[in-house]
Amino acid sequence: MATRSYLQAIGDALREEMERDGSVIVMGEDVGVYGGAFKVTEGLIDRFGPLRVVDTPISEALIAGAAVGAAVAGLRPVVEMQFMDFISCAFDQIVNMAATTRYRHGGQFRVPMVVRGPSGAGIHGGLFHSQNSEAWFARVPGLKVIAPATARDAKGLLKSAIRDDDPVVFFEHKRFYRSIREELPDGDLVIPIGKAQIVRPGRHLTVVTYGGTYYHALEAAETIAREDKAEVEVIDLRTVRPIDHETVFASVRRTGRLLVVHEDRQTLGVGAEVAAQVAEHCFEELDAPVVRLGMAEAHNAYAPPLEAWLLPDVAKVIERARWVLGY
Amino acid sequence: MATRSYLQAIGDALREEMERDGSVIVMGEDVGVYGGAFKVTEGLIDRFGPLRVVDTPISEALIAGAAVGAAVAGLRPVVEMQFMDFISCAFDQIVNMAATTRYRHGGQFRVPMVVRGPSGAGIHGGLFHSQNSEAWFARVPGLKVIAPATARDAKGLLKSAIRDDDPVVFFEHKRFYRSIREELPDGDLVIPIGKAQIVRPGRHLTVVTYGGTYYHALEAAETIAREDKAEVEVIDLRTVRPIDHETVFASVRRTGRLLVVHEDRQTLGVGAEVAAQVAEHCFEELDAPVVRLGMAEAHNAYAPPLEAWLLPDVAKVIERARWVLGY
Amino acid sequence: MPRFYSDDRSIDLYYALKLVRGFEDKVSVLHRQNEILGGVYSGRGQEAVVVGTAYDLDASDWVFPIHRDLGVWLIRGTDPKLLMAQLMGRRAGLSKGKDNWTHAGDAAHNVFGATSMLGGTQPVAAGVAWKFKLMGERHVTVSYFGEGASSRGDVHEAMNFAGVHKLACVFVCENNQYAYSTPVSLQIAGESVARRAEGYGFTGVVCNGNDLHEMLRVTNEAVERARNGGGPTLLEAVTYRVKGHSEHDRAAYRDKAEVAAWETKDPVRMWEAFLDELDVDVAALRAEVEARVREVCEEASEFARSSPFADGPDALEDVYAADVGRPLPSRAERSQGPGAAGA
Amino acid sequence: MPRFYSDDRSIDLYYALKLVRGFEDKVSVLHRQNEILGGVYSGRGQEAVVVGTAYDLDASDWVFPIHRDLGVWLIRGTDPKLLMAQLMGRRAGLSKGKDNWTHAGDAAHNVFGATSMLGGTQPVAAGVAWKFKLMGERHVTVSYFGEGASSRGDVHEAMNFAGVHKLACVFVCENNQYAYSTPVSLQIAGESVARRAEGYGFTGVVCNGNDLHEMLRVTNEAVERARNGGGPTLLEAVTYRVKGHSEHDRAAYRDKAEVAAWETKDPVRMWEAFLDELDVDVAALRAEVEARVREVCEEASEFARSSPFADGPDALEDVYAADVGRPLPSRAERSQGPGAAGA
Ligand SMILES: Cc1ncc(C[n+]2csc(CCOP(=O)(O)OP(=O)(O)O)c2C)c(N)n1
Ligand SMILES: Cc1ncc(C[n+]2csc(CCOP(=O)(O)OP(=O)(O)O)c2C)c(N)n1
Ligand SMILES: [Mg+2]
Ligand SMILES: [Mg+2]
Repeated sequence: MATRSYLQAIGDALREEMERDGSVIVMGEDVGVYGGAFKVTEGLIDRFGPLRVVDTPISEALIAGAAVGAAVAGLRPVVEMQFMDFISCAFDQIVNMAATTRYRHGGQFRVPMVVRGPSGAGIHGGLFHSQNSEAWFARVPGLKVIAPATARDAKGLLKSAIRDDDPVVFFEHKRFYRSIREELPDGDLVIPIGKAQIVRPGRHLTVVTYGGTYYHALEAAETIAREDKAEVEVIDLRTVRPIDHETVFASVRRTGRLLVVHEDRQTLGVGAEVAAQVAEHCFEELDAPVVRLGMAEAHNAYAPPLEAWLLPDVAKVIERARWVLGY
Repeated sequence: MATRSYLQAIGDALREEMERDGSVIVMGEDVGVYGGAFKVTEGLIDRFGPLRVVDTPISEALIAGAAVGAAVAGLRPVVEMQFMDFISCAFDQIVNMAATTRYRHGGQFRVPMVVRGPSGAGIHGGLFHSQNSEAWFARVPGLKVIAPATARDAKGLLKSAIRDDDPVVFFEHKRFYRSIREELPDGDLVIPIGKAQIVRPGRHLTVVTYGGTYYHALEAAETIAREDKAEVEVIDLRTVRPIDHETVFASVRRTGRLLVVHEDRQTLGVGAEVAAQVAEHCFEELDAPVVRLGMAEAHNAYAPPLEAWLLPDVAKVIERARWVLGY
Repeated sequence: MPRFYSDDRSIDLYYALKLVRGFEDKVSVLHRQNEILGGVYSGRGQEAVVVGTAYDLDASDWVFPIHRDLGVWLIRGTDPKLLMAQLMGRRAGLSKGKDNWTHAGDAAHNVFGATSMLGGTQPVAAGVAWKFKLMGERHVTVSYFGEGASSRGDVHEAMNFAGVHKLACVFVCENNQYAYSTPVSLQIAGESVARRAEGYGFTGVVCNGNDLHEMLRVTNEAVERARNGGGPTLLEAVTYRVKGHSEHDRAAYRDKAEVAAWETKDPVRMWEAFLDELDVDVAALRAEVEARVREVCEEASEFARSSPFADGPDALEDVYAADVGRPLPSRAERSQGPGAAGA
Repeated sequence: MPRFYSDDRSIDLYYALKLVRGFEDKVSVLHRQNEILGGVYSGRGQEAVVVGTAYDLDASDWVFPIHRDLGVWLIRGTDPKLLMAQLMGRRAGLSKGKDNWTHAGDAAHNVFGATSMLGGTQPVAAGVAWKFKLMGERHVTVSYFGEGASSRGDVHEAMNFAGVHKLACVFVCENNQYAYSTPVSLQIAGESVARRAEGYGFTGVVCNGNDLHEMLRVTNEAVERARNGGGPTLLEAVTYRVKGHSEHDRAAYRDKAEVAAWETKDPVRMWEAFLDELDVDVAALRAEVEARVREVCEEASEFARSSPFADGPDALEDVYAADVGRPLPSRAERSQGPGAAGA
């Protein structure tokens, strides 16, 4: 056991996988000598050299496209977007090139690649250093999309992503990099893609969340347990494509109530799919309307009062949860 | 009155708006001398010259970005993606540049631009000439997104889009270009953005649709009226951002049942938002689960049996509708 | 590359040219007969580019052809039957019917298929070349794009990266004077696309894309340089798109005189003239080769035509390596049983 | 451009250099004191580039500065108070608190703000220049990007388009040797970014970005050419990023000798040496100018500091021109009343 931050856990996953498998390489802007803008890849270039840890020009389309090439040629590239916001510049290469290569080649090629990087708001990053972009990719067949909230999940899921034979987009939350520290077991830690986790059991309300609002949801559940004597079950999706609907359904069938919370905007966010599926599949069991909480319908404004107003927080989760509980 | 095809209606809207307002320009690949890959812009260059009808290099990011520039400088550019699939190459310019310009400038600039082009499946176009990409944009604040299914709406909504001071993404359905013909009134035809339309009234089930599945829904309603003696209300969203939820709610509150149908894939398609909203806002009034029908979770496969299997069709709409009616 | 027809290189190359032309012409015919439903983009007149750039490559080199480069598959050794099955969208095709054109490659021959998004494979080629560099392999990538696609950002990003790292990339720009209806004068302003190579720190060569000798020579120089660590080369093959952009396009935007002038530069006839100088009986050879090509094409179309389409539910195959990510069946679907619907 | 300080051009330019430096240094201090929360990217050492390229422009020309070009706002005439309010995220700032850095422009002075996505404004500048062309206006655009951003596809697409149509665009590449930690040797392989201009059919000029005389001269030549229909120019201003990428970056990846060598080329000191040759009492002028600049900066910080932030719900303002697209309040929200939540 060792205490590792969310950031260190990600760095550990990269280093361990690179040691385990010589075909794993890392590419991105400033990932080499500098160790990445957030220092996730620090030290890798010293250990694995500049052919496996590649400092690229500022060329996101090239980075993603080269990852496809390296992958079909037999490597397992893990490429970094310096901020996940810039994934918009690699959009075509990810949704059209990476996601379709296997399909359109009738299975002849596999595309084991990972696109990872810091996403999420709450650090006064403004419009272009705060985005939650997972829903754009969560609707694309051929991709897998992960958004871990704990150091353990970050490590275990990144390892699975690297070993996976399909392209994976991996959204780290930059607010957690240094603020989250956990005891992690020694040895290989692998967590399967596509499985949600019940992180707090409860009987009265299901709260489904992932990524940036994970701790808000847990804290809200804690407060509600104390103050309302109601037991909130909190489910962390962890993977947002494919979504583990069965785990959500089983929970809602027990609790009869659902609140979906994410940091991303509500409209066509991942919660829309969760809510729509539950509305269809748990119709008879629902005792209250399915409610969502996400960021308000604007861009990620900078000024602290604006940002705070836009984003979900513990108080907002509690308010919505109480409404559903009281319905 | 004159009989115009869906394609001609769009061409008419462009020509009439260009005549009305000297600041309207058209840009895109092969839109000038050739008149566009589908001939939507045919004749415009003869009338308005190459400074207002601009043949561009194959540079989608440039096309979208230049539209932003032309717009903030005072023009009203209407740019064509030769196929809407290629909008992925302009993704960053649309979702980050166009959509945020007003917001991040504190309202100092307006961005009156339209990105339009042929989208949709059913013509054996395969993976990259069949995509329905509206949901990617329908989740972006700052954008308006339109997907008309009739010649009348195509004309009237394109005119509104051109006169609108915000960036609009306008998805035409290529299957309708020459197959749909309607009598259109003479004179200016302007249809407001953001209003859904009840295109067939009914009491027993609400079917919400737009774009490529519009006629499937109507035909299914017809069949059900005949064979099942049930009255299906069909609502055409027409605009998918903002979605006119109030019209949908009012209908579902009457019918107690909802089926959402679109040609786009189901997962995180526009229907997910419609279903989630109805599940929240019409909870007490719903007599059956909210059900969706969209394309299956794969890419737009080419071979006719594959394409037919993937896409919604009249029979599938009828099947789903009967299930909801019989619940 | 395997010899196709003859141990005599000049004759074998002639066969290669004629095979590409014959196969593409057959495809045009089948398209007119509605046996091929998607778009067909004939490379007629550009055969010397695809033959010249692909013929002398090693089997372990990788190629990245695009929509007008059907010939590249043939030269690499893809079975014409499989290629035709692909074009007809059959299950036996390279994409199992998922797409019907060049969006499927042929892994057995290191052919990577493009998306439709022009220019998109240049970064992929750079990525494959990175693997060669990392592994110390002396292979090269040959990736194609039109002068129209040269305007895409992806092409720039890939060339710059390849230049910085001296990757073993040969970039082949097929400058056939038009991108759909857009003439080269509205596409680029610098005199040539090749000139851009200097800006990326490597060599750009403008060459006669209708002259197979020249195409073979410049390609072999570029490949040699790339194999030996000398970095990328940008070959701009100046040629002409003899037909319209696709079978639907009559290309009325072109000047008749221009078309006529280029007709005199036909690459196949130029090679025949060369064979004639070598005292080959060209008329006899032509007849023989055309017969053989016809046979190959007939065989291919027969095979494809009689091949079945995939079944509807096969549409969900190969979305993922393993079978995760399948959509949940909806309640409506489940209660209708398995036959219900694809969606 | 308005004179800032003196009718004597040499002295006014000195003031301009000092104003830019003084303001940026003040911003760094405020950032260290946590009064500016976002990233701060000092242009120290690059003042001659922004002053030289912006000083002589007409009011109706448009400029497209990026993260290291705070000086461009000042030279265009943006009120330092508004600029500081912007940096502190206040409602009085150019974006009304929506962002705190260069993502807002200043419409009154034809300054267009960039997104963070490097290179993204080059197409926008081309679009503005298209409007000039269409309207027959003799204005120009001056758009900036780093040598790092030169690798982005958008830059390529924009330059090519501007070249084809001879648009009145002056592209300014600020080659300060680093893109974050990445040295120019890992960014580009051709000797210079300017060299790429030839591939787009226009002139590329490598110039000394620390020499204000030279920057003014090459800019004026480029602007003249653009105004007269001669098309774009790419100016590559060779300079040095004296500080780290942002205030957080100690730039340990750099060689000390390299930093020291560039320190001798400080653009402000070079201009002082020139004034000295003109027999100006530089010491006295410096004291006077620094006092004035300090005053401007203090005034600006005072104004900004005492300006209020926007209120939470203002976050929904300016998403659209009209107020459509507001999200539906959820049922939970409505029944909690208006104070409930932003989301
Ligand atoms: C990114 C993108 N934009 C537009 C198109 C539509 N399109 C297909 S082929 C073509 C012309 C291509 O011209 P060029 O690159 O010169 O190749 P050629 O067809 O002449 O061989 C166009 C515009 C596309 N496929 N991809
Ligand atoms: C598309 C994109 N990729 C990455 C970044 C992150 N980033 C911000 S500044 C920077 C370095 C820019 O270098 P350069 O263009 O040379 O400008 P400089 O900072 O040196 O002035 C990087 C990589 C970004 N803002 N946009
Ligand atoms: Mg061409
Ligand atoms: Mg730089």
